[in-house]
Amino acid sequence: MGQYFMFTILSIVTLVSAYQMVRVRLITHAALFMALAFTAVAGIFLMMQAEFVAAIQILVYAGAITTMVIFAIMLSGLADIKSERAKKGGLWTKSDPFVLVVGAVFAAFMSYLYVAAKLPQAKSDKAMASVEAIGRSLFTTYMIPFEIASILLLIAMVGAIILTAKEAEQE
Amino acid sequence: MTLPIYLPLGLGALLFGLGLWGALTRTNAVRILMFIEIMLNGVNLNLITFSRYYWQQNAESAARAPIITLFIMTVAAAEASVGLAIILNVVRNRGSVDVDKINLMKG
Amino acid sequence: MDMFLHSAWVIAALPLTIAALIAMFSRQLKDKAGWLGVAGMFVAFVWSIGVFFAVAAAGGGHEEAAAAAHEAAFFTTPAWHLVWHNWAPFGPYQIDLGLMVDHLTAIMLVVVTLVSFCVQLYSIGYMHGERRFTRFYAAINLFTTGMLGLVLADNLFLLLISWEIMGLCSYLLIGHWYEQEWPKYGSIKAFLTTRVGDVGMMVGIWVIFMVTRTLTWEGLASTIPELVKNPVQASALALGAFLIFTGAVGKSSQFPLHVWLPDAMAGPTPGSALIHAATMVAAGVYLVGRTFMIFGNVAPWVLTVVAFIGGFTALFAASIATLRWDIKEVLAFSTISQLGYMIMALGLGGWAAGNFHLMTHAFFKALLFLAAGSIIHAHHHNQLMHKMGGLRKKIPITFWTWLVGYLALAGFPGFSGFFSKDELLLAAWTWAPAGMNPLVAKLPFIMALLTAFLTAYYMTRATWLAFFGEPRDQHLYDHAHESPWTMTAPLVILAVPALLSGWLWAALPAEWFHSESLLWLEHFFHNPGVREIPTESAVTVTLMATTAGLVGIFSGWLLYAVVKPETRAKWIQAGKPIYTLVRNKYYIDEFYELTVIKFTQVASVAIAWFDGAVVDGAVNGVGVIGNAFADVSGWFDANVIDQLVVMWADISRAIAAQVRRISTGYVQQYMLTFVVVVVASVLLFQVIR
Amino acid sequence: MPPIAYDWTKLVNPNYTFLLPELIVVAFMLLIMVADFYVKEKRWLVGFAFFGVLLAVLADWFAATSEAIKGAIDTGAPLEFFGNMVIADGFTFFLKAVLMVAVALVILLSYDYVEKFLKGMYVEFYEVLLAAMLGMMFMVSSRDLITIYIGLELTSISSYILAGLLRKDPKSNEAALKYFLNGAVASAVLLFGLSLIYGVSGTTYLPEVARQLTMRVAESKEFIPMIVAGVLFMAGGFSFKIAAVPMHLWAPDAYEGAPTPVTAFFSVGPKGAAFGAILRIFLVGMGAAEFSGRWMAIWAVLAAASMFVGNLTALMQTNIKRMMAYSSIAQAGYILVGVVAAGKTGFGTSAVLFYVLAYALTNLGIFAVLTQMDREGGWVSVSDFKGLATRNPWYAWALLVFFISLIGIPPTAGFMGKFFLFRAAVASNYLWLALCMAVNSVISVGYYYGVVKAMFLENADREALPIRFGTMATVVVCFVGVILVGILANGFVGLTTAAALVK
Amino acid sequence: MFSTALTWIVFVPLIVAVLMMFVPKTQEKVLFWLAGIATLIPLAISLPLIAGWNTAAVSTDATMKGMKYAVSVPWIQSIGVGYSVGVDGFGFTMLVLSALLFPLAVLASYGYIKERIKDYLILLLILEFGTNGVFVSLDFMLFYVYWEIVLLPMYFLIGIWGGARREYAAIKFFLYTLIGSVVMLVGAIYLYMVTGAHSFNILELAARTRLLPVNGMTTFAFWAILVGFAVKVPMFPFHTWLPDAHVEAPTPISMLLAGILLKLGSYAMVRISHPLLPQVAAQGAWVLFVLGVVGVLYAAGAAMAQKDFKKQVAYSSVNHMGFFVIALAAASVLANNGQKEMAEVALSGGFFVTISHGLISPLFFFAVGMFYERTHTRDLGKLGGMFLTVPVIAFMTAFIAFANLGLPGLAGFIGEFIALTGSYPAFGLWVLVAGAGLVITAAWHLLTMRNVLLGEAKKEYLGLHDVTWKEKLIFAPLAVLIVVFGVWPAPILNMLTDATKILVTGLLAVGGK
Repeated sequence: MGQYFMFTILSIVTLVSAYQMVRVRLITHAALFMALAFTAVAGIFLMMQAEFVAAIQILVYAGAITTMVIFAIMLSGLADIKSERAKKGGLWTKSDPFVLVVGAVFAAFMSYLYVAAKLPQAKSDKAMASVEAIGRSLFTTYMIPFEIASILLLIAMVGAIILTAKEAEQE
Repeated sequence: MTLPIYLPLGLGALLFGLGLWGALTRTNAVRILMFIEIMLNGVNLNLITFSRYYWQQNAESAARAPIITLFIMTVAAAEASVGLAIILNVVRNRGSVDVDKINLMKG
Repeated sequence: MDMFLHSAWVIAALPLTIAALIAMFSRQLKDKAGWLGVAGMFVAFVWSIGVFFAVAAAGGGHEEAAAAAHEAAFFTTPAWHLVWHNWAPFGPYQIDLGLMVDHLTAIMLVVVTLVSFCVQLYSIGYMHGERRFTRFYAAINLFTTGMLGLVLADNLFLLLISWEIMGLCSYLLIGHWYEQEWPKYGSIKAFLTTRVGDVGMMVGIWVIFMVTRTLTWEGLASTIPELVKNPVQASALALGAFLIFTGAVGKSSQFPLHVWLPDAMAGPTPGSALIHAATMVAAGVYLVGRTFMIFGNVAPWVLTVVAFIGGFTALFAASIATLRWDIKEVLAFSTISQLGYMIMALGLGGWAAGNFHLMTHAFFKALLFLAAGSIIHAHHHNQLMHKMGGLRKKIPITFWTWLVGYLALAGFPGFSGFFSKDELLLAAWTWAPAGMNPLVAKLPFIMALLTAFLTAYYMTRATWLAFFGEPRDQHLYDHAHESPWTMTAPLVILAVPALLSGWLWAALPAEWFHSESLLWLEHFFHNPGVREIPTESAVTVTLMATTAGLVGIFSGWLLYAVVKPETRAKWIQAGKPIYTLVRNKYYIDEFYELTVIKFTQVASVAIAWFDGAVVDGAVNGVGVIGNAFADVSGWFDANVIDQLVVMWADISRAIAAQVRRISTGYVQQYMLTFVVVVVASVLLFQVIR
Repeated sequence: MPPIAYDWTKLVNPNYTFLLPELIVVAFMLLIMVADFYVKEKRWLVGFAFFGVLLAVLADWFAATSEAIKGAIDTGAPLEFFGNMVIADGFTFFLKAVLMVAVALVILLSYDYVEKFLKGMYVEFYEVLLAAMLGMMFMVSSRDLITIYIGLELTSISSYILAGLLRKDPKSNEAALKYFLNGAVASAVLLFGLSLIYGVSGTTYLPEVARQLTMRVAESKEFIPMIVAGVLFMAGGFSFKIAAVPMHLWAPDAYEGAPTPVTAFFSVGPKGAAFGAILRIFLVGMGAAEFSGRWMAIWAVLAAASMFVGNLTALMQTNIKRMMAYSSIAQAGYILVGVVAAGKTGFGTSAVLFYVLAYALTNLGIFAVLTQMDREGGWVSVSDFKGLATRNPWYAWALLVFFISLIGIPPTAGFMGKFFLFRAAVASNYLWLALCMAVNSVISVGYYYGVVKAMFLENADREALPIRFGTMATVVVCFVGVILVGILANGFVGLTTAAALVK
Repeated sequence: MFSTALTWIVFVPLIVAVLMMFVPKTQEKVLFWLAGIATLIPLAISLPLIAGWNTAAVSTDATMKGMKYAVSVPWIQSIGVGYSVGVDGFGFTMLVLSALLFPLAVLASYGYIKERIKDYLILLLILEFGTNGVFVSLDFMLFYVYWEIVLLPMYFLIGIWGGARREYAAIKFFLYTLIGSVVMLVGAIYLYMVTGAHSFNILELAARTRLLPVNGMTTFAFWAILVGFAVKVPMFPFHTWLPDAHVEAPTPISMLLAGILLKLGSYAMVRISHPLLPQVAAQGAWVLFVLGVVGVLYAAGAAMAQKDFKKQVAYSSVNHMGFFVIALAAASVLANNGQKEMAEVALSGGFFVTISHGLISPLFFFAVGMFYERTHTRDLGKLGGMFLTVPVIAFMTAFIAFANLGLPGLAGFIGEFIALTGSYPAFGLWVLVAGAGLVITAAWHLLTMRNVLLGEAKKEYLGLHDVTWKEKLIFAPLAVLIVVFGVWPAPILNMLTDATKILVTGLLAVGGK
């Protein structure tokens, strides 16, 4: 029962945050709601005994990405970027609650698939992989993707600099 | 776990769907970016759920889903940084992040 | 004499060479071209005489050989035969081309070369000063080559080639004065009308070839008697024979393809004399006679058709001739009529009679044409008889020679036409095919007899109007003058055979005088297998014919010499409908104009339109469909279809304009499309599994 | 917990001969970065990059022919290295070589452009380009979804950056943004599919995936809908990468806005790599008959749609760059025919490989000229081609050959490529697809015709293009390549046939 | 000794074309000389081949059975494509015709083409490369390559040097033929795959495909291939590109288009579509026959209604090629109902039609061109009285018109006569309908001659210069051949007999019986 309770709470937090992301006018608020959603998902990860993933989730998503987004918004100093005015007459104008409906429909559909597949109940209730096992795999089997990921990050960095640096040079 | 697998999977799908809808309806590029991250979270949730319920035969297989998730997060971060850089560039040149106004090319 | 026989090819080669020489050196030769042609043709004529005597010496009909091998085959072994073996392969069949001389050919050679010689001599005077003098001579010589090739040919293929070469020359000669409208029109009409027959003939040849796998006379004669035993083959052969006959119908100007000959008179008169009177038009008769191994062996209905078409044409054309005013036109219809005679004779099995008349007709009709030319020449190119009159004093030589031709044609006893016509009528009188109503079987005879009467009548009319009575156009009369000797000499030359050639086969005199030599030509013409004509009723027939001729002459004289023109006009008024009908040549030309020609014109215009609008459009169809929605009324608009570089573009652009609308430039719509399609296809695959 | 002793080498099974090309590329990336600080003439960096790629091509060849690897390929059991993350089979080597050559050509043709329009961005441009290439190389050389995914993302992110390199140009910004947003959504969709596949199979290693999926389906047919959904989501993600209809909408905008050499790269590089990945995933992971019939149908529909939409829309374009974008959408449709056929016959795979090679040579040749014509940065119209036959006859004739290669007229590489596609389609009973291709070849004449007409049938109203080494060299190489591959196809057919044994 | 001769005939023009690329374009004389030599060399090479034809060894190799001067070397072995070249009667006569017409076309271009001479000549040579290649190829892929090579030069030759609507005509030509050929490729590949022969060699392929059952797929393949050829022939209703192309093309190109390009289609039918699938061909023969007959009548009618001299002549091409189509249909019927000999007759006749048309139609177009060059009009309503203004040209025109309408004694007649001789047994009196086409053809020829040649000389055309030496030089060889083959067609027919025999007995007859 505890699991149900926990899951329900976390789910509600996640969904409400996501819904608020749609709704709120200020982007910064949306970013904060995003962090909240991420954190709630991290909670679910914890429930799944994926502590490592949960930790990374908090670090990378709730921490790094959210911070980055907010920084970017602040840095640009443009009013427009910070808030989003509701448009008149657009197809999507009054669609805020719709987001839940669409999400629900999609989820229902996927669930239908899962249920149709008659996914077997859990075969094992073993502990999830330890950080050590993850680390070991990461540096043996997954060495190549790991290295590529490093280059990916390098390029992301380079790219971000290239795309934004010009201004600095000139100023 | 006694929780039926359908619940976390459903939540994953719900997150994905929400993110998708948000990404498709919000016109602020930054917000779209954020919704994409939500979608990725849905995926991650799926992965971890499946792993948790089924794929724990040994350390190797148990580590698989977390590692995939790890990579996805890495990529997401990289994507976010590049994406934000692009958005900032657009803002600089056009003074707007409204994707509906970014419409020089069509047809 | 054998020397001539064994080099008989020279006869055909000579005019060909001359034609080529004239064509190549026309600028140098100028007027001398005529003399070159005359000289060449004289040599050819002499050569033909040599050949003729050689064949005659070898024994006319070659009875022995015929009796031995091909008794029922309508074929006589040629006296001379030159073959180009394996001339060309038709697929696996080696086609031999050859020249040969047998009795029929020998006679035709003499006739053709003589007439051609006379015509060429005559033309020196007649065509003097003409600016395309050399062209005329080249064409005449080429034509002579064609005609000689035709009679020398030993197979259907070479015959067809010669046949068409003659057609070409006929076209060229009719259109000699191509600056004027009538020659232009006449030449095309002639070529096309005969072409219609030729196509039938070609199909006939294909049928014959399909059945027999050979085209030579010898081959046909040896295979056909066997093949007709098979009913399928026999009916095919009958069809082939009929189709070949359509060629003859076209060339010999038989009903219903007779319309071209009157218009062929647009050409120079000597050309008409040679081509449209003496030789080419007779080629149809020759063709039927030559391929009698087909006609004679197949079902009798073919020959019956031949006979009736011939007989009908004879009567029909003669009736038209009675009301023509142009002297050449009278002669033209007379020619049609006489050719009908010959065709009828052949159809009735009077093979020898038909060919006999062919010969005599060649002489006297050429004579008449040349004489008419002389009249016209004398009369400043006036051809209309109601402006002539009393000319006998002005142009005596022409008058006397004309008179010979006239009497021969009218069948006046003793003249050549009298004898040949008698044979012909005899053949008609004795025709009684099994299973046919005797009255019907007498129809050809009746038609022939009526024709004999009409012939005599219209010739008398023409003669009277031209030579007797008072001059109707004094001015022309005053300036009339006798032609130069180059023109009168040929008249005299031709008058001799026109007068005498009948005596080569003078059946009644032969009986009276018990002279076998007066039946010489009959023996010479012997062709194994043809119907033996019983001679018992010869006297009766002769009497009837002679009476008919004399009555005709008399009534002609009566109407034009005695009766006043005013009275004639009244009578015409009384028989107005018939008069109008005949006067307008039974409206056959108009009928064709309205049906065949109009149809072709309309059809070709329709096709051209169809090609531009529909076929082009249909092949580019998608485009049309695309535009059809937009503008149904402009569907066939040439602009729509022509805008087709366009082709795909027109179409495709219409579609593409819609397709490109998806690319709105709105990034979220891109994403939306993407997602919708993915999700939709996921859904779809759940449904269809 | 005590540390567990393990033999790293045994677990990882490294092979540096195989990895040599990648290592060289990485080395040169770093070298360029460092050299930037020391080299005054920045143009030398282009030389470095070019040289590096060439060296990598050589290394690729060296690796492919090295004894152990080749021996294994010949026995039909190619070796895998680095924890089964990469595989040393013919497919890998061939596609890697093709992609590297393509990038080498892009470097060559970009030379002038970078100098003119991307002042001082040598390092950035070539660095990112090499990174994208690296990603592509891993995309095609792996049998693990993770490596493929990371490679894909490396390529994608590099591409976003490349698209936006003209920082001052709003169109370039817009291109980058559109590309990025679409790409991010697409990769999310792809990942969702991946998660489903993982859920059913518990692994990302494709042979294992195949085994597990077959087992699952054997257990219960009920799994099929889920698997199909996963497959479709993945297919959707990849069809974004190859710009197949209907996931193509970003492409024209991105192609138009991006710097021209980058467009050249887009039209060839990521696309080719994505095809490699598609083939690998679908053949190895889902090659079993129960699945192949399904995904063949999916790709067939996409192929036909891409051809028609691409070609028809291209008819309406006035900007040649945009037109070439639609053209490349259509070309992707053609290649997809090979992918469809690959589900049933090896002809399909070899046809795809051959066509990618032919297409790369052809398209880069065209873009070499386009790059030089691009005077304002981003807009090349038909009128720019007016009278090219009299101004620059060699370019004009070369372009003509490239166009007929794209249409598929002999004796060009494009024709042979199409021929193999036809063969594959017929062999897999997709005759209607072959006919669609035939019809589309003809439709495509419509828009190439406009250019050809301008070049040959209209009079010049401007001056000749100056002859530049980079452009000229690319055109010559592509021209010779197109003709040679067309005429001496035998050798290349041998290569593609050998490489078509996808394991 | 002759083994490489065919290859040289094909490649010499290409080699010279490449050389010419390096000659500066101002050197017009040099360029013309080079082009002239390049086109004369194939002719020169073909002369000893003609002389040695009867004694030349016949190949017995399976890939080139029955062919002479044949060579086969592997090319793309992996898909069973070889460089197989060789000729039988069909190919060789066409090859010689092509070798003969190209020098004449170059000559006709001299002084006529005034701009971009270098491009023009290079394209012309590439065109010869392609056409000659088609006629010697024994491998489908090789054939296809050459087939498509022909397409582009022709497009440019019309599109750059053509008349007012040249672009339209050129792209129309291009698209029609391209659609035809891509569909054809699909059909051929289907056959290749279904037989599993792993060979594109036409003879090897035919040995297998002819055993296939008649079903939807083989029927599709046959018509797919045939349509590709039918467009080129051009067979009704795929002919609409032809009048436009002809009208717009410059004279030398019209000559080549009519003389050679159309023959590619008829040759290909004889070489490829019918041998490959005789069983389908026999079944569909009536369709082909109907299209042929309709084409004959239809084109004759369409020609009659035209106002443009050149368009008339163009339609006459459709008309004449209709006879070939009829003959081919007849041959495939007859070969299967026990009348093989007649099938051979039909086929040899039909092919003779293509050869004679290849001699006649170029000259006709040339004649039209001569008038056009002088009067700058092709409008039949405006021309007239030419016999009085330019007598020699008028004579030449009349000659060629009579040859074209099928006057016996000239080459045009022989082919039609033999073809229909052979066709009659297959289709009976329906052939008469085609015969009606002969009359209409004759009619419009005569009417055209009346309009153009006869009548009073027109004032505006007085003082036109008559024929030039160049024109005589172009006219003479073809005219002589027209007469020679009209009188003595044996040289050509003998060359064709073996080939027709093989085709009929070995290929057209289903099951080889």
